[in-house]
Amino acid sequence: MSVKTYREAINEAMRQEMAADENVFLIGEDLSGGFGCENPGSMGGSFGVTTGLYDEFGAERVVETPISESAIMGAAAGAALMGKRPIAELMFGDFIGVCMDQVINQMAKFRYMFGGKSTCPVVIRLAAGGISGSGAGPQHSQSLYQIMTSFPGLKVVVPSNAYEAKGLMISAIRDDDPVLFFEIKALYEESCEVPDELYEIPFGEAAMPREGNDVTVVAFGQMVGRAIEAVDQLAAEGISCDVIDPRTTSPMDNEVILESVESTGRLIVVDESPPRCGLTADVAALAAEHAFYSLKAPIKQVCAPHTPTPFATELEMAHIPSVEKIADAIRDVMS
Amino acid sequence: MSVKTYREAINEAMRQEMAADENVFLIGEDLSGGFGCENPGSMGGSFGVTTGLYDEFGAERVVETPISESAIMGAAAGAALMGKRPIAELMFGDFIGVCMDQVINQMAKFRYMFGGKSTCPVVIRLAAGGISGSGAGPQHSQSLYQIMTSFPGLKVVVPSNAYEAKGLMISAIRDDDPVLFFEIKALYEESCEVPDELYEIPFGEAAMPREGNDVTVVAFGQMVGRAIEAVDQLAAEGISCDVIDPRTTSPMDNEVILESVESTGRLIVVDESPPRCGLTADVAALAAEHAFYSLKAPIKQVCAPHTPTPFATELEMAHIPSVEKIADAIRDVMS
Amino acid sequence: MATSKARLKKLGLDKAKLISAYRSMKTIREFEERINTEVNNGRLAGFYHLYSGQEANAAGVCEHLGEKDSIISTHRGHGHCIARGANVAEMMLEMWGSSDGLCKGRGGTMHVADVNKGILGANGIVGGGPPISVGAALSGKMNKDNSVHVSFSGDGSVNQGTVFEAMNLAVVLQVPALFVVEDNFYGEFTGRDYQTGCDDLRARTEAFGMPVKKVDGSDFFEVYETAGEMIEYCRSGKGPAGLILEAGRFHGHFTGDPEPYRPKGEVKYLRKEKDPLKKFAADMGKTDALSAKDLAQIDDEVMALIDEAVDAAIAGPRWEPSRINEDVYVSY
Amino acid sequence: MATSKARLKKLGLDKAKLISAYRSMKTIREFEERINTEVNNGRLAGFYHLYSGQEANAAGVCEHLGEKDSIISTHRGHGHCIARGANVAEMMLEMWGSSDGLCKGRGGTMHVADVNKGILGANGIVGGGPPISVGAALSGKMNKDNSVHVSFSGDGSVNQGTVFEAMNLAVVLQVPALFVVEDNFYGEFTGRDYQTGCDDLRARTEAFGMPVKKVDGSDFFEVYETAGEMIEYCRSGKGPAGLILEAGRFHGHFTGDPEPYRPKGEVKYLRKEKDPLKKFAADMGKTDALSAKDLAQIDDEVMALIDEAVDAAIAGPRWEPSRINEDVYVSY
Ligand SMILES: Cc1ncc(C[n+]2csc(CCOP(=O)(O)OP(=O)(O)O)c2C)c(N)n1
Ligand SMILES: Cc1ncc(C[n+]2csc(CCOP(=O)(O)OP(=O)(O)O)c2C)c(N)n1
Ligand SMILES: [Mg+2]
Ligand SMILES: [Mg+2]
Repeated sequence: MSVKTYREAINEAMRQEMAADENVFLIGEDLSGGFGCENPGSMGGSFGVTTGLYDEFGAERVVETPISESAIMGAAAGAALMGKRPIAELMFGDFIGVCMDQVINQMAKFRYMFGGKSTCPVVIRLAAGGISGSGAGPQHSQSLYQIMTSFPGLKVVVPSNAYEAKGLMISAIRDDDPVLFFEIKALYEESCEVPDELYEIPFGEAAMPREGNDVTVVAFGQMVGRAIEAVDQLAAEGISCDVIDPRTTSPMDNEVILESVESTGRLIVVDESPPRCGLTADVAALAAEHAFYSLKAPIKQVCAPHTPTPFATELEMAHIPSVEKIADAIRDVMS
Repeated sequence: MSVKTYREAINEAMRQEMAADENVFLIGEDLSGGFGCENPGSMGGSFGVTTGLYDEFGAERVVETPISESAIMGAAAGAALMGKRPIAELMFGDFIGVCMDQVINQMAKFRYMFGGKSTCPVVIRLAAGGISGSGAGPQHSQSLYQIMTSFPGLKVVVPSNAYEAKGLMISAIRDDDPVLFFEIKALYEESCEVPDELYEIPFGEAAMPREGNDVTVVAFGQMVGRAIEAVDQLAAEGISCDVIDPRTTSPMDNEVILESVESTGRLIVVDESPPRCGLTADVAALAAEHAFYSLKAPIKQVCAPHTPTPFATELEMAHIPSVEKIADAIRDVMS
Repeated sequence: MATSKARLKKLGLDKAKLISAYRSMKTIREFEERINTEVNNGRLAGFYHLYSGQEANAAGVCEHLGEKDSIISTHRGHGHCIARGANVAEMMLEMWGSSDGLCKGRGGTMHVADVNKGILGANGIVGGGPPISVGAALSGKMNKDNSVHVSFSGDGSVNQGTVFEAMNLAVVLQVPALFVVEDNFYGEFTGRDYQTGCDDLRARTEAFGMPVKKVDGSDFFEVYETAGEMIEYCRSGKGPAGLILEAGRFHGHFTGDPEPYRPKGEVKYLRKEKDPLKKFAADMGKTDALSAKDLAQIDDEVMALIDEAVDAAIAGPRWEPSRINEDVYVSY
Repeated sequence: MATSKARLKKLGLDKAKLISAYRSMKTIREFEERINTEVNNGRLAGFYHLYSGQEANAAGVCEHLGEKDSIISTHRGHGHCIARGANVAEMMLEMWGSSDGLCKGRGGTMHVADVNKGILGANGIVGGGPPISVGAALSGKMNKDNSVHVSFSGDGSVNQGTVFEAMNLAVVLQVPALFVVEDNFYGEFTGRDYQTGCDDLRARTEAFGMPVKKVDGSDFFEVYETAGEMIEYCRSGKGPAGLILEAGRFHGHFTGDPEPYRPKGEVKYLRKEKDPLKKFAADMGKTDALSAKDLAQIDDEVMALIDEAVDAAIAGPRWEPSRINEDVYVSY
């Protein structure tokens, strides 16, 4: 056990799994840098997550590619059908638009449409979400896990801290289905205690970082930390909340959410994506159907406005739900 | 006024708008057929929707392309930025995976990220949805309007009959934003009275084909007809329902939905897509937040199971919500 | 090129191999013609992209493939799958959507697959296959198993961005991927010369950095010879290669296509002069490599196989709708 | 090629045009260097892809463009936008995210655009631009206005499927689209020779069915001459064309890139031997077309412009967060 950043935790999970299983390999752009020029391996990925893996495993296991995301995703799918366990990096998750077909129409559907006779164990890594003050702009800030959650056949992982990131990455690599692993860019530098050894966090099991009686707060990714902060503030006002971090959005731990809502009677759902057809609506609808008779107050969705992520700092900050907004929503359903 | 099919209604809308505005043009694959071989214009589109337009407007206004959807969508976006009003056909809506970026990251974001100074009046036509017994299979049956509804900057249209199809297509062509026009394949042959002249149906205004007191049924596209059928059957059992057809999912007519729920106190939402992060959840969450105190029963979502659309007839029929399933859900919330 | 005894010898085509090749082509033909008949007589619903006329492409390539090799196919996929050894009876069950079908009836005509046999699937997305084939080839390279991985694409599909990306990636990674382009003159209802802007598709493909050859796809021996060369090139570790095969389709783009875009008499001409089976049979006559009796016997066996398969498919077990959720990891 | 008076004359580069070209390049250089400084000194947040070293590409192409023409750019877009005439003060406001910015501060560095001036935007998606440019060219062809539409792409981007599709579509539709590929040896941290499998990118591009030339992008006159030729080709209705311009970037891929992947001394060499501004100035000295004083005066004007722009940007009006919903058609 030692303190590791979110970035280091993902790196360690990949390194340990690559060492344990020679079928695991990485494929993507600039995973190590320096190919076709000086010092291969000198960069370690656009976000530093793949640092050192080229040095340890070489070019056969860290496969550098041209800027051709459809070919990358297709190649991962094909290698997986043949028994490999590729980890394909998309860099910014926003780029999925150029290779969506390989994910939604190919890998997602293979197992089902091929009669359950084949598996496609691909992990796709996507850096996601806004960072307040980063100025990454409209095409480099989206957190598209809600989109991918819509597609049957995909599993979708959204770790909210370094401990989760490692355990979920290990589960993702060992999983026989295509897994979209969303890395929250704003969390790369965040750290916590992370076991040194290999461990799995099973899919479909939520975490509950805070327990309380009055309100259930379900939050995703970057919003988990903010929800915890809001809830901790509200303790002073005598409001106590469950905070639920689903960790995987597909499959999702409906039971824990429903149990909590049944006990608190109030639900807030928080995500940094815009509101339409999103996870906040998804969880709200779940409760409105299956925990209806326990509900004491309207279900509140706290999310981004229905706009692209703007560049200007003031707007970017306003786009991502703040601790205050979450706290206000909780107060609202308590009044 | 005369009886026209859904297909004819769309065709007529395009023809009349092309005649009225020389900036309107079509671009896509096999819109007319016969290019580079015999009898250009002899096919009239993969679903017959563009029949006759080549004969009337020629190759300059009916632009045939290679099988290159990213280039088609990009070209439409570029022409639109320059002042044209392209109608780009995607054929099966499932193909959006190969050109998603041009839609979600380019056209959707131009107006906002370019400071509100430019418009991108593209209409994208997508044939959508399952047809019971068609055997179109997993990659040719999806109705992805829920996905596109998620993206700020896109407008999304889902006409449920020929009258709507014509009026909404005319509004789509005249709209200054990118519009995804989902054509429900199962409805192409359905017909009703459609005015011969040009008329607009404004976006964000729902239709209410049935009015009642007990339950609000919101249904999309192909499901509108089935919802009406279910509701008409239930009249015999003394149950009366509002049926709401939002017609456009972005913008969506929240007011009409909420007013209805406030008066009935019960809500069923019906769509043929799988359940996660879909329109059924979106509408349910809307009501659970803004009409909570009127609700008398759990909000039911009637939708496809969380699977790709299977080929086998029995499974395909089970995938698309049936009249019976809708009726059962209504009975359920009444009991 | 006229086929001679000497040529057969040079190509290593002994009697067993010739029988295998002819059986493969004949099975494809009868499978497709029967589908067409069943659609026309109303016993089979849906739309089907038939491969009749292009049989030598699939057979000429797949006859070279071994256990570790793979193929990936297109919307017009029945022929490739049969040539690669898919179970024909199970394929027919699949056409009818039986739960005993090769894909349990869930995929249907456009998704016939048997990954364990190296058939990575027909594919409903134009250009969907080649990137996946590059991944299969990458895995072969990693395994150092001398395997070759073949993607089939149509002349229309080669303008899809995914196909270009796949070719470049294959060259960059130097993987054993063979890109077979089947030129049947049309993509849907549009002529190839309209869709592909350049005058020379072979040269454009070669410009990606791999050798590409083009031959007459109606001639099994031409295909077999050149495919053999290109496959050998890939197998020996030299990187990817391309092969363009020209052969027209006897049917429309799909069953029910009225084909107003085709020149009058084109299909008649193709059936008369460019029928891969007729040409093969004629070559057998000329070289005495297989007798008329040999061929007739195969014909009979194939007919019987198809007849039985159709009967079994029509009588095949159907799905219980409540089991729709199986084989997706999670159900709601 | 050494530049002579005769050559300037042949190219039609009179004094006014030379001043315009130099001012354009100098403005780009100072804009970029100043951004770099402001990032380093902490007054500007975010990451920026700087264009220093490639100025002659943008200027040499854009100096040929008129009112009806358009360009579309990349993530490394400041230079193209300046060369095409974007308002520099408004661009600087955009860098700081001011509500008075060219895009009201909503787009930022990667989305600088001014569609009314024919600047269809910098673009954060590699390969996003060329398909859009083909559409602009199609509209030009429909309008019969003899316009030309230029897309800029990097050497890394040319392997993106969208770029191939755009090139083929442009050839099929015979539209006036010029595909400019800026070869600065790297895509991010990877060398171009690794990413592009073939040995000859020019030939590969030409194989799509259009003429393509390659010249030294550090030499304004080379770029200007060949760009002129290619633009004239497009303008005259002959269809699309390509132009590959080789010029290294002086900075990292983005501000803050430690650049361990570049050979020692490469940037030093580029700055010394391949600086488009130095080379231009030297040519002016040789030909006496512009005097040292002329150049110094432009330098001063540009410096003043940039200084003012930065001051104004830092002091520029900021957004009221509640107005975040403006300019999206619907708000929730
Ligand atoms: C991405 C995508 N775009 C369009 C289609 C529709 N479509 C199916 S087959 C086809 C033509 C393919 O032509 P070609 O590659 O020559 O194959 P052929 O049908 O001639 O065998 C088209 C456009 C599709 N299935 N997928
Ligand atoms: C679709 C997509 N993939 C990857 C990236 C990340 N990315 C940004 S710039 C770049 C390199 C581009 O190289 P090149 O085209 O040579 O342009 P240069 O940076 O050299 O000007 C990459 C990979 C992106 N922005 N979009
Ligand atoms: Mg074809
Ligand atoms: Mg570059």
